[in-house]
Amino acid sequence: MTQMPFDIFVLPFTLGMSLLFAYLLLKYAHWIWLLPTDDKLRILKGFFSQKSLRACGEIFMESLLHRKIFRVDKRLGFMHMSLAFGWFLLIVIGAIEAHTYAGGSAPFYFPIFFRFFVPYEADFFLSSVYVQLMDAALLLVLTGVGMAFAKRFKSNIVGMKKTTKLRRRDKAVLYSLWLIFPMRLLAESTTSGLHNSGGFLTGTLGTIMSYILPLQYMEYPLWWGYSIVLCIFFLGLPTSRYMHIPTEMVLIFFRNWGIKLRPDNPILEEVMILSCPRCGICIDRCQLNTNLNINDTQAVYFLQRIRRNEDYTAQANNCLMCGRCASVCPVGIDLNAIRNRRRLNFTPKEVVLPYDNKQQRQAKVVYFAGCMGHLTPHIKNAMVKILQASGDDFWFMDEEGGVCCGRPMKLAGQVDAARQLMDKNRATILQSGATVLVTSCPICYKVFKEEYNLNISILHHTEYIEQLLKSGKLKVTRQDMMAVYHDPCELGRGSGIYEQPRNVLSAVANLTESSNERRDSLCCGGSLANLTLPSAKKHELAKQTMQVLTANNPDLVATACPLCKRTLQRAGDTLVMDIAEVVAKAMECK
Amino acid sequence: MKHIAIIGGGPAGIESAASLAQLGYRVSLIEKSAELGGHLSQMFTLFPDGRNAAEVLSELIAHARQKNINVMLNTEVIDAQRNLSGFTITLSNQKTVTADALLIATGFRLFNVARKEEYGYGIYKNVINSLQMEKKLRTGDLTMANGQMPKRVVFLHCVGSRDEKVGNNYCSKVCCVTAVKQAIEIKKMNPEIETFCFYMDIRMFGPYYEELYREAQEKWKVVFVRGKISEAAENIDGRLQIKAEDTLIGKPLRMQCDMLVAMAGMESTADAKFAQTLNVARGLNRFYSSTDNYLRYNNTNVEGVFTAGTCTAPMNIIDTIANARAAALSIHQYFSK
Amino acid sequence: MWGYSIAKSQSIVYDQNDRTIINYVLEQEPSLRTCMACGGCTSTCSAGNLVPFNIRRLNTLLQRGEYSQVKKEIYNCMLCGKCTIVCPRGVNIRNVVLKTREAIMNSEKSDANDTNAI
Amino acid sequence: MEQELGKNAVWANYQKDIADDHYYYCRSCIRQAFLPGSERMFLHIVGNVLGKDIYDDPKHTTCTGIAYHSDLVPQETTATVIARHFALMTEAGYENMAISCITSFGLYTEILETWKEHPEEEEKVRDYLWKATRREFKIPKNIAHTSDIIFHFRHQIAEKATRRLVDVNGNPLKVVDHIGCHYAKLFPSKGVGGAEFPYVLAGMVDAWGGQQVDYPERRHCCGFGFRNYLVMANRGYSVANSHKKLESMKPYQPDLIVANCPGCAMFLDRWQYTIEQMEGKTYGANGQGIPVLTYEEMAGLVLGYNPWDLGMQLHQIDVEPLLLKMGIDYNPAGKHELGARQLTIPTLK
Repeated sequence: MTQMPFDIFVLPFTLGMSLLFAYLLLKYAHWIWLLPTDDKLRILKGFFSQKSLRACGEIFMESLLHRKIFRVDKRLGFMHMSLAFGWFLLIVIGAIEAHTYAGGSAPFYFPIFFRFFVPYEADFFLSSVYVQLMDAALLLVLTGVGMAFAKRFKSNIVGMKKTTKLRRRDKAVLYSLWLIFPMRLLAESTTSGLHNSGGFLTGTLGTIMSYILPLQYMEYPLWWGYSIVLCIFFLGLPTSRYMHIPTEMVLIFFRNWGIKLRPDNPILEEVMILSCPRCGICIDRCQLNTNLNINDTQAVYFLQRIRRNEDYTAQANNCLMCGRCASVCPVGIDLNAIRNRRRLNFTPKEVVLPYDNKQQRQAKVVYFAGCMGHLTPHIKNAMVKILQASGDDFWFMDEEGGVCCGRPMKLAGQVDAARQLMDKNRATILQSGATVLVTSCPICYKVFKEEYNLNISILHHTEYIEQLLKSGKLKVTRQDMMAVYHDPCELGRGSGIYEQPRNVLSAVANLTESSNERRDSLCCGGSLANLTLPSAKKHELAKQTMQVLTANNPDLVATACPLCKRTLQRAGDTLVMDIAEVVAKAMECK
Repeated sequence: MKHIAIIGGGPAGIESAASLAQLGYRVSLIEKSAELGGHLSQMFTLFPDGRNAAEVLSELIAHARQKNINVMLNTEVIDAQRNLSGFTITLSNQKTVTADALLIATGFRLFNVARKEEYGYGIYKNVINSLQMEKKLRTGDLTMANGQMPKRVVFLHCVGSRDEKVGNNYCSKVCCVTAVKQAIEIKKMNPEIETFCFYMDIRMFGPYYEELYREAQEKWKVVFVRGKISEAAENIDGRLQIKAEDTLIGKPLRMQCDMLVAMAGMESTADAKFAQTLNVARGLNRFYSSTDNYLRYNNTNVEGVFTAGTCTAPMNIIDTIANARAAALSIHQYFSK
Repeated sequence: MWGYSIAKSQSIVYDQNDRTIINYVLEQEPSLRTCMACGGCTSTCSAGNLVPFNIRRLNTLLQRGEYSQVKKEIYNCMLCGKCTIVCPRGVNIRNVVLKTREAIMNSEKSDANDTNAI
Repeated sequence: MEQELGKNAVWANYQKDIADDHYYYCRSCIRQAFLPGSERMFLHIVGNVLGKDIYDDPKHTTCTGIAYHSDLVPQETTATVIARHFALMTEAGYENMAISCITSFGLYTEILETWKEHPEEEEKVRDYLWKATRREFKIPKNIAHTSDIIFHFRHQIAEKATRRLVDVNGNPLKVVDHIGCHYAKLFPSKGVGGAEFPYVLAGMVDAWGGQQVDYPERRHCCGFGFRNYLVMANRGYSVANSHKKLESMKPYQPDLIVANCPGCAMFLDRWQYTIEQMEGKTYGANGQGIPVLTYEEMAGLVLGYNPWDLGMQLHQIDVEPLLLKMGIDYNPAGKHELGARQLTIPTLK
């Protein structure tokens, strides 16, 4: 190549692209700069390690192929994949094609406008293959654009009941994105039509167009248009939702390097908020939407409000924190944690909570029923029976009531006061000299595990009972009843305990399945995390969840959370029991 | 054809007359005022569903428009004698009627709120009783004595009921729900008016009464304060200053209001001369008593004398109508023996 | 000089009480209006088991605009939510506590602003 | 107008029998100690102006009311002391009691009502009295508070009056009354007009040309309350009650307070000074305080007596602005003279 290919229409693209790159570089640098020192060290350590490689792999699988979205819905997955991966292919193959042609160096706009600068059937290594590959990639992208376009008007085409709502600025960027590829198609087809070149798509279209259209007058404006549309998209990107594309990659790296959401680190939260692509998958997962028709509080809207500096108090509070959205979020945003962080703390720091645990004893196993456990004496009594049968040296720590575990306080945003409660309980537990802490309440369980730093074994009672059964310390007789298991949010999605309860339940009853299990299980509605939902609405949720659970007419709905039990047993006629109760009953029949 | 004289043309008298006529009896319905209806004719709407009282009354009266019923208006029973053939009743128009049985349906007297002097009824113009409030609602005129709209209306439950000091130890049953109903009606007419109910206990005994109470709190923002008002006094602006204990807090409470509605209780009418002549038995609450509260509620100690409605105990309209029909059936059973 | 002073009234003077806090709470959590003071909340209360904390009474005080005791004791709540679960009228008592804390915080902020303005 | 009819209806329910003549006079501890002019004026009006027979017995003692209401003596002791008074009355040949103190009046009534319900108590007390003093008694035929007697003769007094309760322009003075808790709250039927809307003082005001003013705390306690004043720790509560009443009557701008009970007259008068000293709060026109008169002083004024002969110079709140307002021709210099004797003039340190 002797002369650098140039035409003035490449300027809008070049300008937009350069500004975007500059902006992103500054943004990335700023984020890293603001990270706490230990997180900076994590980056240093992780940068040249396998962690970065794993991050690249994840970016390929999630950002390009959108594996997680595929899991939610294949059509929706294909739409996202075709857009992202198709565009990626266009860039990569285009770059290889252009650099092969140019034999090395070429300006960075050259691959983008390659067909304009090389309109004829060029003859270089694999040139005819590149032409067909590029057309194939373009077709892939265009399919995605077509689906996205259709989704705007009829969202169930891609398997979604509801799609996100947009602002005017978002629409401008969205339309520019949609226009990029049709513009490219038209521009390349026009050039191909004029020069009798092009692949199966652009060539054919170009030939057809050449019969009916004055292509010589259209070619130049179309390439201009292509460049301008690209420019608008790049300039609009940082303030639009498409910022998620460059941010999500940062998030994936951060996550792989081990950077976690912490109270003193608002950067990761910002990265997470910007990473939300507003795919809207969370909307249909949310029972507030599907069961109660409340559709302004879902994660996507909540994050959007934060991003737009709108008042989000109501949205922060009106959430069950069941985690159903987070469990399918393709970007893996820690939605509950963000929601919790954004709840306001109305309890002054200087408030000193005046109470303390009344008793202190020594024991190997400490049992903590929790506040909710005291609302369900059957569970409490069953556990005492099981603990007695186990032969373990145990102490029922809150037998006479005690200090709350602190999680409800934390969920309500009152973090300093919550810390005080945790400290009180922590001291009591440590002083007891116990090696095992058993709790009946998954709400307590999660906070004991995540916030107490106890360094002893912390077990939910289903885990504990499973151990007793395995070790033969506990003998049970299988009951002749068909039981369906309800995964409590805090135990299942919240703490990843799916199998132990099922193992225990299978030993004492005939376990049957329900349509919503494990990761997909429904919230009972009793959630303490929702601060504002009226009790009548909670009851409505409970009834619908109960209907799903009892679809196959089981004899028993078994759960592993006092709050779920309490909520569900008022929402239907089927017997609702905690697994501990079933086990205690199975012990009696011996 | 047996002849039954019914004393009192309120809902109990009207409905028992209609039922007796249907059962084939000749009935004289004796009413001292110029119209049938008793207290019901002064009511606006009925709890718990807000049914128009006038509609209910006109249907009752239409039901009683039968050829065997002789309605005697402006006629008071002066005295009654029991003899071998039945009863001879002396009327205020110098006439006498004879009857084979006597049904007393004289209803209740509204407690005179002036007896609770501390509320200043009859002294302060904006202290009114519940029937006066009913009239205000009926005419749609909620204004105070000075023609202005009240900003705050306070209802005081249990005036003349559950009060040993006035000799009424019993609960008048309907006042709680009436206060709730009136408070709601006020809010419907003018949502700007604040309404408070001062109560000792909230006694929502009937179906949908509790729901009405909740609706009053939730939808109409009626505020309920547990504690009986001890006194009302007028201040220099002509507003009423009331004192009570907020017993749920355990502190005295002072408040100003523009109108105080005393939920007057029901008192017995069993002190009538004819009843004394006939020696009809009365209970400790001074209402007529039954020979058996469960099996013969409408029978009195005097053979051939029956009772119906609120002359036996405080009752709402629903129970009064049912009780009137029961009385008719009791009389029928008496003659069918 | 006297050895005594004019004793402060123990009465709730309803019309003198500022209703800003309670109006905010009722606006945010209207279910509070339906409280019938059964005391179920207080009897189940985890905090009331340990310290003097009568949430039913505090809610009644709040509704009369009597804030001093509320301001002192409202932070004793552990927000465990049992009260809300047992409430027969479905009052979201937990949110009442939160909204009360919020309203108190706001009122103290605006008091501070007023003082600064002076 | 309608409102007044309403009150009259209430008063009509509380008519009280008051004897027309031959009274046995029971003195009041507080009245004779702090308001001696009033006591003297009452005896003068009844005995000399109205020409009735009234006997002021030197053997008479306290009724023990102050000690009784401070939980210092039991009811039996009080009943026996009162029984002795009945015996004195019987011995003196009288049947009608004229009691000068609200608390005594309440106690006499209380004891008589107790005996009505529990005759065995009366028997016991008769026994005690006999053992202690060898005296016997008859139950009085009629018991009246001294204000009842003035009320009874209010129209005769009005006929003899040289002044009326009006200002120099003839406008009626605004008068708030204070009845005293022990007058009718214990037994509403024993008070003229009952407990809620007592008429005993209001009737005098009506008859003598003044305008009676109702106000929200009209029925409230003056604050004396025995234990509340007598125990230092409770005294703040005592003054708070007067404060509450004064605050409540303030907007009506009353020209004077007329009190039924000697204790009330004293506390409503003295506490105004205390409140001023404690909180700088003053009442009445120009902050001069609201004069507190006994009904005897009020009667004495309308009958034309010299305010200083009525003992009005002993008040905490200066009555001279009121005298000026009423256009009473009095001698300012005579304020500190009692006959030939010069009274000590109080000075502020």
